[in-house]
Amino acid sequence: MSHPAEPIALLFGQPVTELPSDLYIPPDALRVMLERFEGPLDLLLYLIRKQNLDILDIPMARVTAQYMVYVEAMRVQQLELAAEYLLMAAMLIEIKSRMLLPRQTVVEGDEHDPRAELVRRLLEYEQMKLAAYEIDQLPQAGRDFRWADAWFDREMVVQLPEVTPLDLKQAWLALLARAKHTKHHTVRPDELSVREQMSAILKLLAGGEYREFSQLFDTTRGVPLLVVSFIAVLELTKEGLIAVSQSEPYQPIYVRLASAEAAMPAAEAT
Amino acid sequence: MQSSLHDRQHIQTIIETALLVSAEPLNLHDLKKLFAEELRAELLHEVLEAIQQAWQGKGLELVKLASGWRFRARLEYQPYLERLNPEKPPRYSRAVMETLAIIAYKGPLTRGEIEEIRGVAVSTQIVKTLEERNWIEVVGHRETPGRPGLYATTKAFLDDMGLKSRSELPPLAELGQLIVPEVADQ
Amino acid sequence: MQSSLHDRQHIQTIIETALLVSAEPLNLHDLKKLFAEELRAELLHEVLEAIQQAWQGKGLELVKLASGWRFRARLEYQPYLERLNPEKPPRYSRAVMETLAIIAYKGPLTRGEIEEIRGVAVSTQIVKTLEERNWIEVVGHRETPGRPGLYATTKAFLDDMGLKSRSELPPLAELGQLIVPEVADQ
Repeated sequence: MSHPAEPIALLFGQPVTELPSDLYIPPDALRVMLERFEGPLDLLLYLIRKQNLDILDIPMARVTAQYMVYVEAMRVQQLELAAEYLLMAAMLIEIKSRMLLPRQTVVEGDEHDPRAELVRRLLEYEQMKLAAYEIDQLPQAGRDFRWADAWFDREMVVQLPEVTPLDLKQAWLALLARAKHTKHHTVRPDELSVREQMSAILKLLAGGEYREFSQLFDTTRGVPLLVVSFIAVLELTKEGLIAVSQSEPYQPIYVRLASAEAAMPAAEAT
Repeated sequence: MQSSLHDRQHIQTIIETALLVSAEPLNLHDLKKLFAEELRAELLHEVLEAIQQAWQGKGLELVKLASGWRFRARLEYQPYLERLNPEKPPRYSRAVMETLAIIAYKGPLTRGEIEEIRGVAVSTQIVKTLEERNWIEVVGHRETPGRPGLYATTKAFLDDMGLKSRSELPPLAELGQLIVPEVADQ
Repeated sequence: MQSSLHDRQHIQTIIETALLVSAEPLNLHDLKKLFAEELRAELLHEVLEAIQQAWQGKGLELVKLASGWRFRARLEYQPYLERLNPEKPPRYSRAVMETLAIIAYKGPLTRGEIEEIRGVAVSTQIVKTLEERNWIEVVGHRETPGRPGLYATTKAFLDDMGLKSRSELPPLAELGQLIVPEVADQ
């Protein structure tokens, strides 16, 4: 622990500076340290780096020896995690023992070099470790910036049901089907305009005052409408909705709501 | 002077940004928290007013609600925004549709007459729904006991249907040839 | 000409408003839905560019992401905005970030394959954390015993990182020159 603070490991913004420098380390420090590693590859990478070793020429003996010390500490503390480290240790020992044996047959083609495999894995892991660091450096939504989030008040607009003329027809058909009053309610198209005109005339007379008969007719919109309006007046009279009066022949004809007859005297009384 | 104007602009941008990214309305207390230095409430009010001015004629407006200030889409842009995630348009009940159809084809007529055709009572709610939509109105009264109102469809109804007159409603003349199903479908 | 310019301004305001209120990035298809009439993609691009221009020097910027366009607060305003909500989202552990990186660069791949690269088990908690953030998802299954799920990163992950596609991820260090940085820079 003699070195001044100098980060040795990538721990995302938290440089690790207090790592043991050699094998002679109290087990407690080991435990703390091992928690910082993400597994055997990570630890192995650290050891290789720490000893300034050529990653492509790992001296298995030294690394394995050190490694076993760590593994022993792990085994005492956390058995489950130790399994992965033990596996790695076994692999390192296998590599070491192979290298101790004299090489008899030179390269039997496909016999793979366990060292090469380990190096490949270490390199791949290191690559991903660096990539994870790089990704963590990217500006991240929520952490480093906020999305726009203005308000759109849906409730401000009450959505009204949409109705088409066809819906009306459907409703009418359903009605008829249910009531089986087909004949009674058959309506001819021309009758429609009469009833529309009846509504218009009733509205015109809504004030209760007398209107001159001629005022009920819009002469600018053609003969058919005049005829329809006239039929509407007759229909309204028949239904007792309007009162038509004429004091003398050839005098103006006056029309008003039938209800106004009842209402007028009362209105005048007040 | 120069620097104070610059500061003012900076404060305004910070407040505008906070209001645009905040999911909740922000009150003066919240807005003050944005700055390390203490800001006068007066200055905040001026800045908020300046932001409101700056957003004149844009799609959002800065509104003051009970719980604070917040940007929201102006009413006139809602129809466009609705299209992004259209909610299923609500539908009128069969009772409402039948009542409307009866008034459209047979009006003016009284509620009692509508009930006669439908064979069931017409609730006040149904009439109110259609009146509030401004699709039906009372155009007179029948001179019978109680002087019931005579309902007819309005001009607004025709406009909403895209019709020039009631005579453009789908003709029912061919009804005679239709095979009317025993049961009202669905 | 006059009226077409006016229309253009109107289109721009509508799109800007939609982008400011949308909780998700909007792509061209979404933006087209805002309008009853058919808009040319070319016009939309011009308008989006005009909006970007208009927000120069303001607190928000319009960015193009994997799943579309979205307004975000410029990074330099984060210190102010953080004062409003001091609870920072947690920084993910190295285990989470390494798993994420492996899925981002090597995905789709199974949990077993991730563990092989990391040399250590990938806990369910790690996978759950990333799934809940909606950064990774199962996109298929490897046809091996147990049919393990194949994980890949989502568009939302790229969006949250401000990226348009996976090809914009930081380039991987080249294996040959893999020299561990002396100092974790920053």
